[in-house]
Amino acid sequence: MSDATDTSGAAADGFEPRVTAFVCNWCTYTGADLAGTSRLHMASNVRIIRLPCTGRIDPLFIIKAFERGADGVIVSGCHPADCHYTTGNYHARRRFAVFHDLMEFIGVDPRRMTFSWVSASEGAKWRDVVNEAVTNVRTLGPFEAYRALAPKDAGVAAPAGPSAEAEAS
Amino acid sequence: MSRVGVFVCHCGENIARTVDCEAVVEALKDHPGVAFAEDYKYMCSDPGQQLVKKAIEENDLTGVVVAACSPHMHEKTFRRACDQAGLNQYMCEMANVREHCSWIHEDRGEATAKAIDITRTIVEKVKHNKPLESIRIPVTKRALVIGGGIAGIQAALDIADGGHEVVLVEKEASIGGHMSQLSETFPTLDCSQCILTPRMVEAYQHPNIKLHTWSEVEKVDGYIGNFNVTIRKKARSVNEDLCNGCGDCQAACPAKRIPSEFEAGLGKRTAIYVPFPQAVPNIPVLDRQNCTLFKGRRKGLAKDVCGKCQEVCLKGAVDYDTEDTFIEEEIGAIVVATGFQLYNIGREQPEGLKGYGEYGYGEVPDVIDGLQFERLASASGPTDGAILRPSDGKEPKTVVFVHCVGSRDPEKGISYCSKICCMYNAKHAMLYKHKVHDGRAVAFYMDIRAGGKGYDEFSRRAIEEDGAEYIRGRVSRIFRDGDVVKVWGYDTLSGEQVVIDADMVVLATAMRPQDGVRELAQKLSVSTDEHGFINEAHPKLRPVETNTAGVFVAGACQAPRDIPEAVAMASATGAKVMSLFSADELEREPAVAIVNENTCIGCMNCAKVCAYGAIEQREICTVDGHVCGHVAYVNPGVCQGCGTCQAVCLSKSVELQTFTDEQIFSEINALCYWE
Amino acid sequence: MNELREVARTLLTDGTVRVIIGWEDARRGARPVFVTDPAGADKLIFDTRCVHNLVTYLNPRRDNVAELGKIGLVVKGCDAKAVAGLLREAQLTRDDIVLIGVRCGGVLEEAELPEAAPLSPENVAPRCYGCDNREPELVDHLLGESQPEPPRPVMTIDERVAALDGQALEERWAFWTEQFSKCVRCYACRQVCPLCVCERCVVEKSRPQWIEASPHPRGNLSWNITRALHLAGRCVDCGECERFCPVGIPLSLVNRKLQQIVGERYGYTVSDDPETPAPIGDYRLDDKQEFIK
Amino acid sequence: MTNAAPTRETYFISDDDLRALTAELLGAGTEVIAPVAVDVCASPSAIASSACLRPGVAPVDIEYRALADAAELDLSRGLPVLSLKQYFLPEHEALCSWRQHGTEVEIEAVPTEFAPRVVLAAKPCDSAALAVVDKVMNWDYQDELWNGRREATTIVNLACPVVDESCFCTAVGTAPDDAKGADALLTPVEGGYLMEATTDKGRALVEAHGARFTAETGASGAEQRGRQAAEERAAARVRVVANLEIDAESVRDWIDTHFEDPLLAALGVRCNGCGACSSVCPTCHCFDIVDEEEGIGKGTRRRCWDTCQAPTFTLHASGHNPRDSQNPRYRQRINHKFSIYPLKFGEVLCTGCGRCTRVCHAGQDLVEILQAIDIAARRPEPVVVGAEPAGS
Repeated sequence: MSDATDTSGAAADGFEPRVTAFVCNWCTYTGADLAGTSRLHMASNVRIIRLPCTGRIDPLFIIKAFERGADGVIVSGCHPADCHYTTGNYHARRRFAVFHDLMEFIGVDPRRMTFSWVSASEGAKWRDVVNEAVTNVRTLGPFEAYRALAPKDAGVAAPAGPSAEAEAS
Repeated sequence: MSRVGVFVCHCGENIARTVDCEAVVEALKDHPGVAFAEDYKYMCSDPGQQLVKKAIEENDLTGVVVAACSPHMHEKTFRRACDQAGLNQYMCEMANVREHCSWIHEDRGEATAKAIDITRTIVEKVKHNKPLESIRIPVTKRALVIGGGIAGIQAALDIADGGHEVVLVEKEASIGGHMSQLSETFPTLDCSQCILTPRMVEAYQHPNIKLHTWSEVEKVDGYIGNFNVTIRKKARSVNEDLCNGCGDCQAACPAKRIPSEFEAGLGKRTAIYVPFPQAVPNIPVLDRQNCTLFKGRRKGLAKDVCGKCQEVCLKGAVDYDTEDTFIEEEIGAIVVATGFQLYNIGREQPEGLKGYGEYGYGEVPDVIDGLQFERLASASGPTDGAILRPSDGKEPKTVVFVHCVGSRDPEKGISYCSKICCMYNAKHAMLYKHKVHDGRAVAFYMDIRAGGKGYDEFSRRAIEEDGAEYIRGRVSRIFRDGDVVKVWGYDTLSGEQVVIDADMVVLATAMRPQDGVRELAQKLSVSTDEHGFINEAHPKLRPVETNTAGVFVAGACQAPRDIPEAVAMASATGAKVMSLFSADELEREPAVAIVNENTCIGCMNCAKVCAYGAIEQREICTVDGHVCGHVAYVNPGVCQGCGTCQAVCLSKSVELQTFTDEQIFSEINALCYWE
Repeated sequence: MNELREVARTLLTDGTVRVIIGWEDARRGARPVFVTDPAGADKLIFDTRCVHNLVTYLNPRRDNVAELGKIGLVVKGCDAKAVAGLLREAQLTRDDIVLIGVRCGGVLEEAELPEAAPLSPENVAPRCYGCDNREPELVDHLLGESQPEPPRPVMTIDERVAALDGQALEERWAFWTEQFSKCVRCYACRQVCPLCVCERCVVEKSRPQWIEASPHPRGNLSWNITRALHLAGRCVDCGECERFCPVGIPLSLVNRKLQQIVGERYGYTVSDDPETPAPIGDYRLDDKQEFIK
Repeated sequence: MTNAAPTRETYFISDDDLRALTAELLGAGTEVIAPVAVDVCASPSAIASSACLRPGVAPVDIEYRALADAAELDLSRGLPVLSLKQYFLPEHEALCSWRQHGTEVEIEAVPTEFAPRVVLAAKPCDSAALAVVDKVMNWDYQDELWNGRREATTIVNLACPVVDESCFCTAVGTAPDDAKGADALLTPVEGGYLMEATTDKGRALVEAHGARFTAETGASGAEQRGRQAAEERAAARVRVVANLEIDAESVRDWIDTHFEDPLLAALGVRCNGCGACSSVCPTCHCFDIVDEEEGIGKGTRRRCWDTCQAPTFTLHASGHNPRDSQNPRYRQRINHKFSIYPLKFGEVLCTGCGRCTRVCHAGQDLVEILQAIDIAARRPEPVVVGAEPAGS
């Protein structure tokens, strides 16, 4: 009953950015829910990982996302003074300020990392954050520089790039 | 090996319109660890839930992923279904393919691909979920109410009536709070004392209420259901058990010129005093600051220079040598109802506030604030209810009421609306007109905020029936000019300058939290906003809870409140406390952090970021009981599950049970784009 | 030097401490020495070769040092900051140790020399330039004469960081990935760091394995970023990680960058006052957030 | 792979011919590994090093590298920072990869055959180390990856031109002009090198490039060159012997019987446990095996260098750690190298390259430690009352 030919996924020739988003449960995740209930259409390149609070988000998550081939990441949570857990976002803000600056020093384009405050009532802002992040990463192109760091073991097939990605085999 | 069941919901057409649900099922069928995958029209419907339950039983599933709507919508539904089918409810998670996918994308291919990714991500998470059990915490069924104003009294009465013990702490000598100072209350104009006093007495006499006046909360340890509270009973110099409230000591006291706090400075009191005749308890306190005997002792005089009150007390209740004592109470829940104070707009201000020097308050005697007017209008007040101005005791013929003094004026440090002033100004204008028929009541207002049952009608009555003159505009300056108080204002409707020669000016000054609330909040681990009001846990859905479990908030310490709101909040906290006390044990979600004592080095960085004070240092011992170090310990009764501790732990020695590193790692891994 | 030996001898003789950890002169230059016998106090030296940050021996996990008994530790100003770091994180109580401070006017960058050399812009350890703790306050004894400011090196670390900052992102990426790809994951940097005190380092956690353990460029980048982040606001700039790195990764550039970040954003400079809270784990309502949308 | 002295054949090869030979090998697609002087000040790394800012000789790092060009070959330098070990036991290498389909797991092995390659100007202590490690790699388990690389590689040593105060190869049974573990030895002489082929692989190399070599028969020039080479090699030996002279056998036995001796038990107090000594050691061969996931249900099993100096090396799953402080860990290093390995395999697990001493910034000095043990081993055992009087 469904149109199976329709599931070819992203455009075969063009680059489709892959963006992993780490969001807090109470503000941004709920804001993204609101974007859904408001039927706000947005780029489909973002995959959300839900966490209780931005305070829970470790820079290692972002590094791992890049290692796994993400072209960009989003970290989003409650606005200052709005944190469900009072101060988690303040701690996250310091942690990610330092991380952001360090990554820039290492040579990672900061436009690959979007940090935002999106409240539960800001469905439209979430859409804008998503679209902007995807546009930024699209401009920058695939994060080949990071993928080039992958181990090249003799005899073990090097992992294929994202172009070989296939959904639902 | 995991055996995960994947249940893809069409949500009618809501998901199926853009997501090829069958393709999602197909893609997930061969996913490592998936033992069952099926789609259905409405998974949340009864037959849908039956499908889940049946699949759990028939396929021996170890985990369930429902690819449907947001977890905020139906997580509980499906967790309950799993529980009923014998699968631990925490082995069930939602993959949000509706709000986060089908509703926000148009392209069927893109949406389907994304739905597959989302579902895989959650499958990977569930593979690392662990069966969890609710946390059970014993509950001491005894409440502490801090503040004996109308909110505190109401909360205490509600809880006490429910059959639980209440410890009510009031820092003043009597309960009653600001409401006891009011003359009449809007919008009904009934006498404040008349409706309050019975409540005060009821609270005092209630077998379940233990009242500590002239007392403050010194220290709070513990957590929900298990607080240990130390109360400082300030030295009263009067034995509460012996005193019979005869009042002889007051009559004998030679220091009679002390401005009365209760009369807002318009009346006088003695050094040993009961704040007002209806005080509860009717037991005086000795104000050592102003007492002749103590003044003498402070000067180091060898012999006491007074002692009259002790001499006249037939019960021998006066004791000059009492000291502050401390009482410890085991408490299960705490209600904070510390109320408000008025913005004292004089020239000297705490940090962040600027005052209104241009209004002459504190310098021109006939410029008074709202509470002072209440005392003038009160039948039991210093003028026995006659409106007489403070400077010369004459009846003022023109009274100017100024709205929003301090409120809604971020320049002066307070941005919020104090909410009650529009109403009490209307009331004051009315009361004045009722008593001085030929008088002129002029009110300067920004706009009239009269939301509330009968409120707008009330303020209209002040204008339409009682002839109060309302001028829309601000007052720029108030100063004394001979016998009159000059008021310079501006009428924004006519665009003209207005100068009024008033006999008296009443300023509706802003409501501010009580001094010391920040310190109290710190003791309770609750947060305050920039103004010092106590933060509620959620502005809409949890308005009387705080971010510390077991601590509730009622009345004007949370935000400006009028009496019915304060009482409603108080009763709400009563209900919250009652529900907490309804079982012997408190059941909590196991979304708490746990420390790995093998790798924790006790640096306590986690404790520094915990907003709830849930983490403490604990000694660890070798097998033979020798202390060999210390580690962090997370109190599951206090932990709220934010996971901030985990992110700061350098060695990853603390782990939030419902969002473990393995779960998140697997989710990131599931989004591996190499394939 | 006599003063140092005298103090050490007294502390050992009167039983205040059981061991003095200081520096001695050996075949290949100055190195750490553990003196337990008052007579051995004469081995102690202090000169521009005494680079080794001995605070690393205070790590509570160093059982073989702990079992020697109460420690008297000779510390330079930068080392004293590391002691403060341990105190701040409850890894030590002040009464556990006696700190013998030595006034230091800088040390050599390449210190493994048979004899001490006077400092010059060519040989001074660049991190010494601008030292703000030549008179450490945390110590119990402060020995030696007041020292002049260390000479300005040919190129300061800040200038090197600035030079990198001035490069394009791609150039920096090329620079750092080249540097990090040299890493053999011996973890010498971690082992000598006085503040890397974890019982189990995050890199050794395998469930899940956030940081790939084998030394390929991807795992190396992850490890080096994490090491740096874990020291953000904690690093005392003693330079030991870089000195011990067998493959010469310029870790002090990363460390200094992080100091600049916490300095510029939060006005934080690491000091030997254990009461000052570390910047990570603390916050202000008005912290800069220009990078957040 | 052993020294076959009687069959040594000696050839002369000029400087130019050695470079031409290198070029021929490279031209034929053979990998050539040799010491290369890397200009550490070359952009973009210059910023990292103070040394690059100082006037004077530009600092270099010596590394064994696969040559891109014959001109890179540098035969004038001392010991490379890392030993030759990395070309036989890489810092990390894949052992297999796996992939999960549903409930099935598919394993993909790695090849154990390697293309022929040549190491030129290997340090004698580095090639000797390979011969020592060969023993454990072919003990109860034949390590195919190690053996495959060993077989595919022809190693040509260069007699040491540079000896410093940390070298002590002669104390552990090798020498600065040894060809142990190698297939040929070069000794620098006027205008070029004397090349002695010591194995079939070495001879095959000479044969394959016969035009570049002249056989050293009785000609007068050859005699002089032979004398020059012998003198140079003898002088190097003398300098190494001056650093350390011990009796390896008595050291071995003393360690074996004095496990709890305070000298051994307190060796690690200064040690920071950084393990850099293991990384640079040509004979340290311990590795860890890790499974690194690349995504869901697939990944690679790798082995990577490990060190007995790390606390986790002996950490049991139970949480118990038999070597729970740096003292026993450092003792293990000494014990394994100078007693356990020689008792089991008849050879000291050390070739005296001195890298561990040079790399240690905490001042752990193996020369000093071995000297102390040697002295202890020579010292007569204390007389125990009631026991047989010693040496009567």
